[in-house]
Amino acid sequence: MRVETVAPIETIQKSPSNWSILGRELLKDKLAIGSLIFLVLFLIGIYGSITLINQDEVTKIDLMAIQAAPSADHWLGTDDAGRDIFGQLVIGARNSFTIGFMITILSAAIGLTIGLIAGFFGGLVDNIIMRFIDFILVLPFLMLVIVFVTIIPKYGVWEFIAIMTAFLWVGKARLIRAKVLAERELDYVQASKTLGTPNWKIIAFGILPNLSSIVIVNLTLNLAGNIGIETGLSYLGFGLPDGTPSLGTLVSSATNPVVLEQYWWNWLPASLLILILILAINFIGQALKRATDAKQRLG
Amino acid sequence: MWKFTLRRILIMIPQLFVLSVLIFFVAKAMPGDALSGAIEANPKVSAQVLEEQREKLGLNDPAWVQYGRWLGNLFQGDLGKSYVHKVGVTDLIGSRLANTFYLGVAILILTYVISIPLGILSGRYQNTLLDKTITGYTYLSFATPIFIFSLLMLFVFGFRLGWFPTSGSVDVGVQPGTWSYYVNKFYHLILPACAGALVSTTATIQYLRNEVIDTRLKDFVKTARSKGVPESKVYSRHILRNSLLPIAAFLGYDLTAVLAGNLFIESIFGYPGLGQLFLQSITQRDFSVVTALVMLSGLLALIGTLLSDLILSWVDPRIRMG
Amino acid sequence: TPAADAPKTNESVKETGKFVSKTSNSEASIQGGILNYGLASDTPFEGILNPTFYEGNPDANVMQFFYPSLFAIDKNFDITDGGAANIKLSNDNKTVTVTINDKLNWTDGNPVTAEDYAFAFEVIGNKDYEGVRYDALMMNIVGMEDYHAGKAKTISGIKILNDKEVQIDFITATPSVKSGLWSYPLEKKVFGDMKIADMSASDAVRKDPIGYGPFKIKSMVTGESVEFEANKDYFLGAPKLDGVHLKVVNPNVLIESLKKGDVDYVDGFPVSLYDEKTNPTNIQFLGRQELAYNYLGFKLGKYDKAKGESVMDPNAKMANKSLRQAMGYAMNNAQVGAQLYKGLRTPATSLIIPAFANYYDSSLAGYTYNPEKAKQLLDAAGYVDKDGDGMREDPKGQPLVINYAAMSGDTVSEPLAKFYMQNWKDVGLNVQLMNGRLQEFNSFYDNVKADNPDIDIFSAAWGTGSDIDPSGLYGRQAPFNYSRFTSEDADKFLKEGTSPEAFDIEFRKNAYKQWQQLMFDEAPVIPTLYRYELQAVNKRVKNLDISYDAGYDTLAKVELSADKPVTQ
Amino acid sequence: MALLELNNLKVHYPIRGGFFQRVVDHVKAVDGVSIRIEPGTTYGLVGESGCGKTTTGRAIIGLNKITDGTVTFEGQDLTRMAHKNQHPLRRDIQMIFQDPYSSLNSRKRVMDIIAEPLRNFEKLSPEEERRRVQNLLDRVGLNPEAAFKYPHEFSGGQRQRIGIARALTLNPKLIIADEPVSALDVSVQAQVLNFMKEIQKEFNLTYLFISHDLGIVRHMCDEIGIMYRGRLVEQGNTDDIYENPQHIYTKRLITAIPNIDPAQRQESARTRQQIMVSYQQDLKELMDAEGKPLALKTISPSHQVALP
Amino acid sequence: MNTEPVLQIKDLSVSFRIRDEYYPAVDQLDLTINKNEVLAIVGESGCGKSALALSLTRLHDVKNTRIDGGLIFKGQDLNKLSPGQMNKIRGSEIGMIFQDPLTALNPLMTIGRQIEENLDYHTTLSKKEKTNRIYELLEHVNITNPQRVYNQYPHELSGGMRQRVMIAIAIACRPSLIIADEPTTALDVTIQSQILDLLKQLQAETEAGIVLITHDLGVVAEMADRVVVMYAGEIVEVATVMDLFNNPLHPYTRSLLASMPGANAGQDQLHVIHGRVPSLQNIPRGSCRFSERIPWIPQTAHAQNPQLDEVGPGHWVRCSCYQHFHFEDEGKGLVMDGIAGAK
Ligand SMILES: Nc1ncnc2c1ncn2[C@@H]1O[C@H](COP(=O)(O)OP(=O)(O)OP(=O)(O)O)[C@@H](O)[C@H]1O
Ligand SMILES: Nc1ncnc2c1ncn2[C@@H]1O[C@H](COP(=O)(O)OP(=O)(O)OP(=O)(O)O)[C@@H](O)[C@H]1O
Ligand SMILES: [Mg+2]
Ligand SMILES: [Mg+2]
Repeated sequence: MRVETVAPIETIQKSPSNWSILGRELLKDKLAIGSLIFLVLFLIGIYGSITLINQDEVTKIDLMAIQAAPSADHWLGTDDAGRDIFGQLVIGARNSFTIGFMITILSAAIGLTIGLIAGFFGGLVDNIIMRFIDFILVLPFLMLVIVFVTIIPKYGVWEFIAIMTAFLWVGKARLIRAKVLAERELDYVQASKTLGTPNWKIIAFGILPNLSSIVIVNLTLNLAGNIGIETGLSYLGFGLPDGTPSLGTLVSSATNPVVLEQYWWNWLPASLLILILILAINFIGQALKRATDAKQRLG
Repeated sequence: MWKFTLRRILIMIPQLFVLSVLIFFVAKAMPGDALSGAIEANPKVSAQVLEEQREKLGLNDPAWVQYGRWLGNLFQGDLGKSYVHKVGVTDLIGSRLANTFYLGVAILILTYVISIPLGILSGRYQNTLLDKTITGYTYLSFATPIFIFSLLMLFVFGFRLGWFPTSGSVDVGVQPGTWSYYVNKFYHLILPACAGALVSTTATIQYLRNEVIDTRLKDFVKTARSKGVPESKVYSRHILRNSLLPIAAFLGYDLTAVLAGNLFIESIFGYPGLGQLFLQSITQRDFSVVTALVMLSGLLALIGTLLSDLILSWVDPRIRMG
Repeated sequence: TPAADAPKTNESVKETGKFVSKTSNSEASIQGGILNYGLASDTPFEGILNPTFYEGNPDANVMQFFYPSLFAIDKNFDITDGGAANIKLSNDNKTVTVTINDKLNWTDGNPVTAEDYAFAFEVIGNKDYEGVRYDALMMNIVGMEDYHAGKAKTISGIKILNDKEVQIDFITATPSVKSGLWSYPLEKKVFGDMKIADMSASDAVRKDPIGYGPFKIKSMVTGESVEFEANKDYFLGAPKLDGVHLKVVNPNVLIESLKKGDVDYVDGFPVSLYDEKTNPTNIQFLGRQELAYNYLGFKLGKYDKAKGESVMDPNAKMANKSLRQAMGYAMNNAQVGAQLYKGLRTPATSLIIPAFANYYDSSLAGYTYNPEKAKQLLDAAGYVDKDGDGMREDPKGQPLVINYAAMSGDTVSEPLAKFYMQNWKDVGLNVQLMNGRLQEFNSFYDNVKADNPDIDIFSAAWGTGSDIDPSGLYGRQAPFNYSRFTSEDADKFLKEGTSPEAFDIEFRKNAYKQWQQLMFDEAPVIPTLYRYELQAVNKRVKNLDISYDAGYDTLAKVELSADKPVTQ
Repeated sequence: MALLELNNLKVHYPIRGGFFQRVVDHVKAVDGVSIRIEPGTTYGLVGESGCGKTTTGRAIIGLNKITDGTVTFEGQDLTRMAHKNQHPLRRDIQMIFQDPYSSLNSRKRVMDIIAEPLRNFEKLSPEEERRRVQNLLDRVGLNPEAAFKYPHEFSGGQRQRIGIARALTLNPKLIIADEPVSALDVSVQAQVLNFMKEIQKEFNLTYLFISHDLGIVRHMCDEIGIMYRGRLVEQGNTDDIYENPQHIYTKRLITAIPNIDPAQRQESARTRQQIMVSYQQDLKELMDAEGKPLALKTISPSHQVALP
Repeated sequence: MNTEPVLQIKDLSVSFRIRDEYYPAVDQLDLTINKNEVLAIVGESGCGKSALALSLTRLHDVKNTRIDGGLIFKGQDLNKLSPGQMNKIRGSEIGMIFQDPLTALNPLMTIGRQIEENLDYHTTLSKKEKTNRIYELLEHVNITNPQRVYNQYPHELSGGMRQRVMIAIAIACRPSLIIADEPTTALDVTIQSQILDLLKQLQAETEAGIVLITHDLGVVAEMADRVVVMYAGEIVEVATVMDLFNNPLHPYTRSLLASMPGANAGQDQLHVIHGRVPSLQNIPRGSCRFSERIPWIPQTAHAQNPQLDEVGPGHWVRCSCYQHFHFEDEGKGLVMDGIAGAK
C-alpha cells in the first residue's frame, strides 16, 4: 500500500539556501553593496595597472624633485627622494593587499587543515596539536616578529608573509577546531561513518562545506585586519624592507613630523586608502556575518 | 582549585623551557652583538680589545654553552647583566616595570570604562542611531593605524592645545614620594593612556555588543521578564552579567599583558617602559635584556591564561575545576 | 668659525659657510635663568654618567654639563693650556706630566687629585674593566700591558708626583698623545673600595653622579630627565645660568618641542628633520663639521686572522683600479649633499676631513661627479657593453654584476643607495643590493667584517674622533681596514705620521699628504660626503659657541636674554 | 540463529583531565547488556534519558568503542569494527537517526546523500547510480525529481524518509533506529512509523528500535528491553512487558504513560501514586552495591527480569 | 465547575514582521480562560500556540511584533497597559512556565535569587521572610532539600528539578493565571507525570486558571478541562476534554487523534495527515485553512470565511466541513475503529 504521495514539487515551499541568503543580505545592505563595488574597482585598478605602472620608474630617485607638491606630473606629489607618490600608492596598495590576502589565505589554509584534523580525530592527535597551539599562542607575537625580521637575511614581501602566517594560523586552527568538534557530533557525520565513507572524505566533502560560511566570514573580517598589518611594524622600523612600496611604508612616513605637518601628500592618501579599504572589507564581512547569523539579520 | 592551579603552574615549566630555548637561539642568530656598536662609542678602540671583551663575556662560546650558563644563572634568579646599561637585567626591568605597570593599568581601566558602557548601549539599542554611531567609531578606530592616531593626539592635545606633557613619565625636579609627584606622574599618563585605550576599546565594544545581542534573545531573559522584572533590571541583572562573562575571562590575560609593555604607545609618547626598552635592546643587541623581556612576556601570558581560567571559574558557576 | 676654517679651494665645501657656530643673539641678558636642554635620541639615555664607563652618546651629552674633560683643546684638537689641567711633554716626547688645577674640586667637596687621575688608568687598564676605553694609546703606557695581564699590581709608567701632578711614561713617542690622552679623573675616595665590575652599576655613577664641571646634578629621573644647578664652586667661577633642565625628547616631536619652547637647545639635531622650507622661526641653527665622513669601500681582499693582517686578492672583482675610479666619478655627491641632505652634507675629497685643518689636503681634487670621465675610464679598461643590453661586461666579456652592501638607518639611507645605483647604471654598471635590501647596522658590519664574498662594494661612515691618525682604519694590521687594501707605501706614510719625528708638524703634514694622495690614486676607499652637525638653539640663548676651539668652559658662559623661551 | 547478539556489552566513556588529558574516571554508560534479536523482528530498547540506549546502538554499528563484551552479527564478531569505516559488515547494518535536520548534510543534494554508500561500496556508472537512487526515492514515496534538491526543501517527515532511503541503499539486514520520530510532530510521526513497518515487511528487515515513548514502542516492537543505568532490568515480548510487567521500574514507566481516555484520569492517577510509593520503597533492594540493576533472571521462556 | 473568567481574549491578532510586512500568526482569536480550569491548547508545530502564549503577557519582541485586540484580565485590558503596569502583573498575577527549563533559568544566578527576584517586585516581604517563603515554595514543588537547592545553580540540578524551580517561580506570588508552554516536552515520561501531577495539585490549591500548551494529546487527556485545537493561527475546535475525545468533530482534531500510536494499539497503520502546516506567509486566509490538507473533501463542503459555530454546549467548531468529513480510506474501516469511542 502506498503511503501518502508526496506533495507536488511546486507546492513544496523552497526555503532559501545559505548562499542565496548571503546574497540577499548583501544586496539589502547599501553600504555593503557600495563597498563591494568599490573593492572590485579597486582590485581591477591595482592589479590591472601592473602593465601600466613600472615599479622601477616609480621608485626612481629624482633628487631635483624632492617633496614636490601634487601637480599634473605627479598627481599626488613626490616623497623625500623625489619618487612619485601616486605610483607608489598603486604599487603599495597592490603589495599591501597581496600581503593581507596571502596571509589570510595561507593562515586559513594551514589553520583549516590542522583545525579539521585536530577537531575530527580528537584524542591524542588533538591533544598534541592543541598543546602546540597553546604554546604558540602565549608567545609574545610582536616581539618575536621583530626578532625574526632582524635575523632573516633576505627579507622581502614573501618572507614577511611567511613570518606572519607562522603566527596567525593558530588562531584559525583553534576556531576551526572548535567548530569541527561541534560539527562532528552532528548526525550527518555519524551517518557518513556508518555508510562506510572514509574519514578524509567526510572531512573534505562533509564537514568542510558546512564550515564554509563561517570560514568565509571570518576570513573577510581577517582580511580587513591583515591589510594594515604591516603598517604598525613599518612604524617601528620592522616592516617591509626600505624601498618596497606599501601602504604601511607610505603611512609611516608620517613618523617624521615635518612630513606629517607639511607634506601631507606623503601619508594622507595612503592612510585614507587603508581606512576606506578596511572599512569596505569590514562592511562586506559584517553583512556576511549578519547573513550567517539569523539573529542579526536585517529581516 | 589549588590542585588545579598548582598543576597549571607545573605545566608552565616545560612551556617556558621551550620558549627559553627558542628565544635564546633565535636571539643568538641575530647578526651582531652588544659590542658591534662599540666602534661608534670609541673609534679608537682596538679590535683586539673588543675580542678580549667578547671572550670575557663568553660571547665566543658555542651557543649551547652560553645557553647552559644562562639557564644555570636563571635558576639562581640571575637574569644576567645588560651590556648596554651595565646593570643587572633584573634591576633594569624593575626600574621600567613600574612605569609600564602604571600605563598598562591606566589603559586597561580606561578601556573598560569606555568600552563596557558603549558595548552595552550599542547592543541594547541595536540598529538605532546610537548603535550606528558607536559601531562607526569602532570601525574607524579599527581601520586607523594606531600610531597615526596617537601622533595626531599628541600633536593636537600635547602641542597645539598644550594640555598635556608630550613625553616622559614625570617632570624633572618633583620629589619622588610626594603627593605632587604622583599627580605629576598621573598627568603624564593621561595622554598615552587615552591613546592606548581608544584603540583597544574596539574589540571589547564589538565583542560586548554581540554578546548583548545574543544574550538578549536567551530564554532566561524571557523568564526574567515574565517575572515582572523591569526592563532596566533585566539588563543590569540578567543580560549584563551574562554578556560580561567572556570579557571577564579576558581580564586575566589583559591584567598580565599590561606588564609586557606597549611598544607603540611607549615609543610614540617617549614613555620609558618595557616596550621601549625592548625596541632599544633589539637594535643594540642587548641579548640578556631581549631574552629576559621575551621570557617575561611569555611567563605573563601563561599566568594570564591561568588567571583567566581562574577568574572564569570564579564568576561562572558552571565551570568547576577539580 | 668653521667658515673661516673651511678651505676655499673646493666649490662645494664653501657651502658649509651658511651656518654659524655662535649664537647671534645680542639682546641684553637676564640674570641667571634656566636653560632647557633637549636630548634628542633614538638610543637610550642609559644613565651611566661617568666618562670611564659610559658608552652611549646621550650619556656624553649629559656629562658635558658636570663632568667635562680636564683639558682644553686647540683647533687641531691638541691639548692646550687653559683647562682644568695642563700637560707638559718631555723633550723626547715620551713622558707627559699632567698638572691639575689647584682649585679643581669634585662637587662633593673633595679636591680632584693626582691620585684620582691615576686611578682612572688603573681602572681602565684592569682586566675586570668592561668598557671600551682600553685602546692603543693606553697600551702604549709603560707597564700597562703587564698590569692588564695581571702580572703587575701597579702601572709602572704612571707616577704620582704630588697631590696635583701625575707623570705618564709612554713606550714610544707619538703625536697621538697630544690629542688622545685620557682626560677624565675618577674619584678614588668614592670608587676606591669598589670592585671594578660593580662600579658602573653603583649609585655614584647612576643616582648621585659627581663631577667638577660648571653645573651639578640636583635631581634626576633615570632615562628621562636631569635637573642641573649651577656649581657655585666651579674652579673658573659660577656659570652664568642658574641651572639647566635636561630632558629626553623623542625625535618625532622635536620640532614641535622647539617651536613651543619646551626646549631651548638641542644638539645633534637630526638631518631628516632639517628642512629650510619649514624650519621653526624661533630657532637659530648652529653648525659645525662633524668628525666623520661617509665613504664607499671596495673589497680587495681578506683579513688573514693567522697573520693578523689584511691580504689583497689580485683576482677580486674590484681589483681593477680604473673600475673603482670610474665608480667614484659616477657618483653625483654634490646633488646628494645639496638635495637629499638639504646642504648638510658636502662632497668629500679626502680621507682626512677638513676639520683637521693642518693635515687636510685641500689641493686634492677628489672624485667629483664626472660621468664622461667615468665612461672613458671604463672603456679604456675594457669594461664595454658587448651584448648591447646597455650594461657593461668585464674585460673578459663576462657579465659584470657588482654587489653592493649598504646600511639602513634613517629615511635617507635607502634613496641614497638607490641613487648611487642609478648613477652607476648611467655609466653602464650593473650594481645590485646585497640580498636585495639594505642591511641593518649589525648585520652590515657582521658581513663586512667577515669579508662575505657576496660583497663587492659597501658604503658606510666612519667617525674619526679627535685623533687624526687613520691607521686604526687603514693600517695593514687593522681589522677595521674593511677594504683589505694594503701597500708598502701606505704602511710607510702611516708609520711616519705617528713616529716621534711627527712631532714636527711639517713632517707629519707631509706624511699624511702623501698618504691622502696615495689613497686617492688607488681608490680602495672613496670618501663620499663630509658631514655637518647641527644644533638648534632658541633665540633667547646668548653666547653659545659650538666651534671645536671655542675655549674650555663654553657652557659656563651661556646666557639667556629672556625669562621665557621665544615661541613660534 | 539470532541475527544480532550482544553479550555482556560494556561501553565506558573515559573522563579526561589534566594537562595530558589523562583518563581520570569512566562513565559506565553501558555496563553489561546482553540482547538477542531474531531476523525480521523489531526489538525495542526503552528507558529514561541517559540510561545508555543511544550508546548501545552506536556501539553495535561501530561508532563507539566497545570496552568489553561481544557483538555478534550473523555469527561474525563485530566487536572491533569501530574506526574502520570501510568494514564490509557496514553494509548490513545501517542506522536511522533521531534528528532529520542534522542527519542530512545540508550542503549536499539528495542524490549525493543517498548515493554516498553506493559510492563507497559499489562502483556504478553515473547512469546506474541515478537509477538506483531514483528507485529508492520512489520506494520511500518521494518524487524522482527530489534527487536534485537540497534537504532543506523537504518537510521533517520527508527528510526522515530520505534518511531511511539512504539506510536502505545497501540492502541492509539490520537497521538501528535511534528515536527516529521523537523530533517529529504527531502527524508526521505516524507517516514515518507506517513507512518503517511497511518496508520491514518488504525487505524482511530487523529493527533495533530505540525510544523513550512507550506508546510508539508498543506500536512498533515485538520484543522490548527496558534499560536502567546501563543495564537491562526487564526483557520480554510486548505482551510480557505491557500486560505483565515485573520490575518496579518497568511498572513505573508504563503507568507514567498519559492515559488517552480522560474518563480514567482519576484511576490512573491512583495507580501511579501506588506504583510510585512502592518504587521508592523497593528500588534499593533491586539494585546492587554500585546502584546498578541486578542480573536478569528468566521467569518465562520469553520474559526475563532483574529481580533478586 | 466554577466559570468565573480570569482572562478574556477578544479578537486577538499577533502579527510578525517578515521583510517589512506583518503576517498574523494568531488571527482574530476569541477565548475565555476561567478560574480553576486547565485550558489545553493543542496543534502541530507552527500553528501559533507559542505566539498566543507569549502575547498574553506581551513578552514578544516589540520591534517585530504587533498585537491587536483585547486581553481583558481582571477588568483591565492588558494590551493597553504601560510597560510598568504590565510588569506589575507579570509574575504576580500571571505566571509563566517555559519548555526548556535549562535555558529558561539564568545560569549565573542561584536558584534562590531567581525565585526571590519575583518576590522582590511584587511583595514587600523582608529578606528573611522572602527566604522562608522560598523554602516553602521549593518544598511545595516537592523539592526535598530546599535549603541546599536555594544556593545551587541551575546546572547543578536535573531536568525535573529545574522544571520544578520554574514552577516555583511561576507560582511564587500565587498568580490567578498560569501559562505553561509545553512544560514537559523536554522531560522523560516518568518526570513528566510527576510535573503534571504537581501542576494539578497546585491548581487545586490556588484555583488559578492554567493555559497548558502541548502537542501531546495524552497530556491533554490527563490534564485538561477544556481543549482548544489550533490550526494555522485559528481555533478550529473548542470543547470539554470529554467531548473532544468522545466526539471530535473538526477534521483536524480527528486526524490528530487518528495519528496517535498510543490510541491505536494493535493497528498496523496510523493515520497520516497530508502536507504540512503552512508557513506564516502562505496561510490560505479567508477560506477553510485546513482544506488543503484534506483534498479529497470537495471544496463545496467548506464554508466561505468559516466561523466558529457552537454545535453543542461549550463545543465550538470552525467551518462546515466537519459535517462532510471522512478519512480518505474510510470504508476500508481501517483507521477509525481504534480511536477510543469515536462515533
Ligand atoms: N561522548 C560521551 N562522553 C562521556 N559520556 C557520555 C558520552 N556520551 C554519552 N555519555 C553518557 O553516557 C550515558 C548514556 O548516554 P546515552 O546517550 O547512551 O543515553 P540515552 O539513553 O540515549 O539517553 P537519551 O534518551 O537522552 O538519548 C549518559 O550518562 C551520558 O551522559
Ligand atoms: N519572531 C517571529 N518572527 C516571525 N515569525 C515567527 C516568529 N515567531 C513565530 N513565528 C511564526 O509564527 C508561526 C507560529 O509560531 P509559534 O511559535 O507560535 O508555533 P507553535 O505552535 O508554538 O509551534 P511549536 O509547537 O513548534 O512551539 C510559525 O509559522 C512561526 O514560524
Ligand atoms: Mg651588456
Ligand atoms: Mg539517546
